[in-house]
Amino acid sequence: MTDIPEQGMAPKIAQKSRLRVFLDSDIYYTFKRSPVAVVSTIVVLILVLSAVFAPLIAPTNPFNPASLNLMNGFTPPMEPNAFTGDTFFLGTDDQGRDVFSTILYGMRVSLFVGVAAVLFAMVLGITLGLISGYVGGWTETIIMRTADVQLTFPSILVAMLIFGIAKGFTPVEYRDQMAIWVLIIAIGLSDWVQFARVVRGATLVEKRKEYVEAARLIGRTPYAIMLRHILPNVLSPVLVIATISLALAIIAEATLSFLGVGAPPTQPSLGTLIRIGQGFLFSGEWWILLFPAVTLLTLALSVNLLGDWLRDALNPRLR
Amino acid sequence: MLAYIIRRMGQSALVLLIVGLVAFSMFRFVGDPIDNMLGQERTAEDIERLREQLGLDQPFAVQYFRFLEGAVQGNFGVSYRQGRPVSEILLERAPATLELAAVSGILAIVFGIALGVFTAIRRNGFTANFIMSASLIGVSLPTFLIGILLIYIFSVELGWLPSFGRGETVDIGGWSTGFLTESGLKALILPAITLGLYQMTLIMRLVRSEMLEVLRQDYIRFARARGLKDRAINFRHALKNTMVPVITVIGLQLGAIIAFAIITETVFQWPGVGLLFINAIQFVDIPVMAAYLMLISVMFVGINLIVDILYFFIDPRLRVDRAGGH
Amino acid sequence: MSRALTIAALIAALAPAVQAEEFTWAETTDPQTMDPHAVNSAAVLGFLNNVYEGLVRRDKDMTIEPALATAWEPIGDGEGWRFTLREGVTFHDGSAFTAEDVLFSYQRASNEASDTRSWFAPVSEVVVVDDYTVDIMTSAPNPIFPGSIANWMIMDSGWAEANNATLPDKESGNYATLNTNGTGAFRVTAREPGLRTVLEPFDGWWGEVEHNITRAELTPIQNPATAVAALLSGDVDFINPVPIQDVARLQQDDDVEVIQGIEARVIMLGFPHEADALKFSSETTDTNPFADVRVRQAVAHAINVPAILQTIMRGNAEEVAQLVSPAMQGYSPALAARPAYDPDQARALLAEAGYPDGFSFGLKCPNDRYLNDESVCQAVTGMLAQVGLRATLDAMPVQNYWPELRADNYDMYLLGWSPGTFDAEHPIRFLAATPNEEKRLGSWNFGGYSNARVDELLPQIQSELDDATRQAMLDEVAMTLQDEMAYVPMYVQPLVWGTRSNISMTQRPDNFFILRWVTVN
Amino acid sequence: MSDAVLSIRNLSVEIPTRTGVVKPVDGVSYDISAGEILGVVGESGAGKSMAGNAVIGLLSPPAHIAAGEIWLNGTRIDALKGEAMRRLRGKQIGMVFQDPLTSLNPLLSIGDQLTETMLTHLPISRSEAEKRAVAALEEVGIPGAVERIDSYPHEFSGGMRQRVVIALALCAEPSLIIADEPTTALDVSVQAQIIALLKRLCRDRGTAVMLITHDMGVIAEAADRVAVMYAGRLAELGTVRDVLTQPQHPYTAGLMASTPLASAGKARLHQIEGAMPRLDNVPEGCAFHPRCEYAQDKCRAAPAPQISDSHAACWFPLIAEKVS
Repeated sequence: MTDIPEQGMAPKIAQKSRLRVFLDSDIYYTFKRSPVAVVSTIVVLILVLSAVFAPLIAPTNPFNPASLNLMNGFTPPMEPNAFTGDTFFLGTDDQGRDVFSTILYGMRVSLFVGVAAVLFAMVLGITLGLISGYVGGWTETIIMRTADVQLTFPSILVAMLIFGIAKGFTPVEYRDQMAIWVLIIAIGLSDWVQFARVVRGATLVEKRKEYVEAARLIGRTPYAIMLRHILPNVLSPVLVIATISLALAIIAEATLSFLGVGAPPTQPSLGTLIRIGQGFLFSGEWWILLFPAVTLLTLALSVNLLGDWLRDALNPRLR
Repeated sequence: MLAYIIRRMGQSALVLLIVGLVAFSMFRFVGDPIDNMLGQERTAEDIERLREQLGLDQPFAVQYFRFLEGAVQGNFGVSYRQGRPVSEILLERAPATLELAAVSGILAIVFGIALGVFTAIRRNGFTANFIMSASLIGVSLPTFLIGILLIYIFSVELGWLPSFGRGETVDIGGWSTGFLTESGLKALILPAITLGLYQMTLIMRLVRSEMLEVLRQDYIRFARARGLKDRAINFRHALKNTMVPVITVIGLQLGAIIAFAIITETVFQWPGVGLLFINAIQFVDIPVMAAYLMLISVMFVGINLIVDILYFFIDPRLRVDRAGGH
Repeated sequence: MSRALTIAALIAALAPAVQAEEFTWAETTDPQTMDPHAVNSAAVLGFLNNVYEGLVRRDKDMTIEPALATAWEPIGDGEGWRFTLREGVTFHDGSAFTAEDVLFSYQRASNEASDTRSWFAPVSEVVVVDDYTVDIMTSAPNPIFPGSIANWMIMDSGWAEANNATLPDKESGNYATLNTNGTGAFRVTAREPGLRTVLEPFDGWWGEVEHNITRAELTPIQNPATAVAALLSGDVDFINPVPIQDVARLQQDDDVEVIQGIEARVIMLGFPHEADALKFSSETTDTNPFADVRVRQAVAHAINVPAILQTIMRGNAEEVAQLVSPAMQGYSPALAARPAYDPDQARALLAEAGYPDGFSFGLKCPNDRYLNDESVCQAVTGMLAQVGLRATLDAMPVQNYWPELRADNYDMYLLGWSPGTFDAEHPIRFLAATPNEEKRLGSWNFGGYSNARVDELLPQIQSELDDATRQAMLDEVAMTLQDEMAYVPMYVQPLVWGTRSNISMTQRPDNFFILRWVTVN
Repeated sequence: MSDAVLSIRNLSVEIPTRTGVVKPVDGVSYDISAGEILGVVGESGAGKSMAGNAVIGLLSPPAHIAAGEIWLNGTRIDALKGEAMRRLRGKQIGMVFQDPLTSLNPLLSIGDQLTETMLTHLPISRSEAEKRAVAALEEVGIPGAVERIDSYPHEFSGGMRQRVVIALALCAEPSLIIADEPTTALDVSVQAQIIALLKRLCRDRGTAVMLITHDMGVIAEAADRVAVMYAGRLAELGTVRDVLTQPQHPYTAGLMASTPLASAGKARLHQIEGAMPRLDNVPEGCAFHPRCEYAQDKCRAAPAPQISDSHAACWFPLIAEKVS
């Protein structure tokens, strides 16, 4: 009595455009209904776009030292500088850099580091999670034991260790360019465990399902099975973790910068800007700290809120 | 259970060994301690002589082996900077960090669980939603910034609480405690909040999501169907089951608290091992750095062990040697 | 109103009785040892100046004045110096100070295990004439010797022997690392390294007491923002240093005062004189442009020092054209002018040297050594970029910085130099002399600058007794260094201290904090 | 109605969704008397469990009772809220869930769970509750109840756990038991034992039972009367004998024909064409008409009639001969 194809809307769905499908989906429906989700998405979009198009939006390029005029230093927001008469929307920092421009460019660095670190952690975590879940045995033991060891060690220390080691192995002349990549690897490496655990758990469940068994029986390689069959099933928890990790990575970058192992001051990230700005908290140049801090807060908060909403909407079991 | 603990100990020893190796390999890149130990008027000859004395001219493996040899006997060497046995310095500093971590940990656990349960039970209430959103602010700002802002508001502007240090301490059998003096307690407030806030948010969110998960379970529905009181369902049935996964994470978070104390201690000049570590990095005090990392790993391993043992008490399914079966 | 006044008066009357003479202060670093001969660093010597004393000491204006010696005179034609010791001086533990202690302290401080050994390089022998007379013989005439031993502190020989601390041990430490027994105005009553050090006045001190302190406590606070917060909230009475940017804010606060002075430390840029090629250039990899004096001059003209002082230093520093500040002995007033800020001339000089489009290179900089060092380097990077000198800035903590410089991993670097002797000879010996391991010359001359005439003049300067002749030679060296632009001196780092306004104290230009000049009002 | 333990009248449950209101239970009425077992049967999604949840007041929001009345022992309970409803649960209405593996709290011993339930509802001392707990376990046939009282759920097999669940549902002596697929998750060999146990206990105590199942075999075995549900509506209601041997609703007939037990000896099982409609897409008129081989225009136009004289909600009830 149940072997007949389901009646109803199924044939219609196939004809709809992908956009239509998305607009009709439950996700989009709950999304529309949640003002928090809508607002945070808009904020994230604005911030990401303005970071991506920073060279077009920013009045100056703060990464080009030749364009700076030191005499513009410490200009308050919207007030003309006492020496040069120049006015800056959000003021200038100690180097005479336009704070608005540094925030846009700094966000670029922060987002780049954050996204790249999360992608790195994701690829690493998913790969190791899939392998250990699917292959099992010694491979699994080694991978998951490593994960346990790393979990017992707080991410910030892991990142510091990796940063130290990587710095030592990098040839001196490349160190400056490498700083950002080292940062990405350091944060990414301290973050993969979560992905691996979730993916491994899901793989263990999926692997026993009949369709995977069937795929194996018709001779699909393990690689194809993992990629085509298991991976799509673990994407939604991975998406949620990735979102939350992104916020964490941005904060981690800021913290590492505070400890002096972050982005170089000539190419400041939001974290570096905050580190620089906190030195001016008592001196009255509040804008050097406040604006980057508010930007960081807004960015991290929106991403977090989005992740939170995604978690509820997709309702995965985050184990 | 004994066999289990012994196996865990074995694994822990391995972890320690690895941590030691990693830690040690890091030191080569932190910098050179020599310049800090010699004054402005040193010569290249002085540098060579000191390097030899400290064994820094030896290959890395030899240095590591020497370190392990000493560490096994509880001897972590002598601090380059202070010229005193490292174990003595660590013991002197440990109470400050442990007291701070304990207070922050308790704050984080108590408020984290309470708020997590509250937001899970009232999952659609206004207050719960507000707490959930507000809690995100706590994880969206770097810890150091929160600390600096707290100092600015409560010490500089309002003048209510001290801006740094531990206040007055009382020495009880080698353990210096800040719990017994008013200034000691006052000095604890800001650092403890700074340190505990992030972990509190994490625990709260975890408790909430686990609790929501548990509240969906059949046995909770069954408990409701038996007409049990809400309080019994939420706290006796749901919370207990929620705690099983939460305890692991809390264990890890306690470890993280001790590690994150590095930042809080730097901001508040809290005289604990974290500040010692940061200072050691600055002065390339290798013995202190190595001992700190070992100490931290030992603590983590210990915490994990305690967590594992706690499981035996909470989850009867793990008590396999208990009579029964089918 | 009158009631408020009464209460105020009451508080004023009560307060001093309770705590007014208790004094707390914070510095960035804790003195790493209590042994005056183990480590030659400002943090240690500055602090121990309150506990131990030398034969001579420096007054508020840095002039040498009697301390444990009441008088000194040259022996013969400069074979040495005879010091007459103060009688009736006792150490903190009550034992008497005699010539034996001076001899012991010489042996201890000049030992291989001691970091202060280089002070005694000119000394051939120390002879105890009687209990209160000591002859210090030098291998060559040494007119500045008394001034060079102001930080050589005298330790009690009996105490050191009894406690098995006859030699300093900075590797594993000994009794003297944690304990003190000096003759100074204060004695250490509690020492918790890295946490706090407590001082109390020494009742048996020989000098006249100016301070009114009953107890003083030093706490190291590493984070400058925390230190400023502690001063503003009244948790400490004094901090050193005050971050430059916070000076204005502290000045506005009625409860806090800022004491400013010019430090002895000159901040300069250094070059790889000996290198064959640049190490961090993307295109100029086969030659070393900085070997050309015109390039070095271009650097000097490209840097807008007044702008750096105006913004980053907030008007708290002064520009300088020599390796020493004007306050030092032997400074050459005639050579006070810095090369003018002139980007056009810089470009012209570069073109003349064959680099019309400039070149790229690496600039190394510490980020926790000098006041706002990293900001200054950033500004320098920007200014150099404007004339086509495209620097890649690599700023790092000081513990990584020195090894990097020793390994010649730089194309240009930032250096600060404070002459320990307060004499212009000092930087010549360490920075300008051709590096020579055996003669202990040029040990901080990373770039290997070498000029035969400077090398020739240095020993003459060291032994010349006539002030005018000596000054002429110093002038000549200063002129040579300026002409060859061996270094590009930029400014003299300011000293900025912050105190609560009820504290009065004297700031000494060497940045030593002398507790006996402090009064709590 | 007056002697019925449970009386449901025109019960409708609604769930508002983005595409409109869904009615998983739509105008259902039936009674259960003391000691009687009413089997509620239907495919998944037919609304049979939803009705049970509505009775015990455990509909998960946003599902809610939109219309109709529920009477328990002469008291109307559909409008009871929070605390008042809680007092009823366990005390007057017991419930048995499908999966005994997940119905028991893994962290509490079964003794704890039993005494806790009794102490919540009965004015007895703890020691008395513990005594009764042992008795309850013995009653459901747990061997060595005295020793097993402190055991944890994972130490029991599936069948034993379901016995524990039944003991829990009955321990406060409710007058109505809602058993929602109590045997579905169990091994076939154990199913019959559990059904027999349930039957015996309820008979002995005079407890009314709402036995929700999709398994006609279980109905035949245990129930006195049967209610057939289709797409949220009651299709047929009658004694087991009548419904099983002479189904009047074409759906029931199809259902019977597709059940191995009822069609024993037949060459091949019958199949009902199509599937039950999604609840947001229930057709006009009689919900079954698109699949009904006897459907007429009237079936397409007007909703099926209320169950009255005949025991089927059908415009054209089958007569006995039509059952092929």
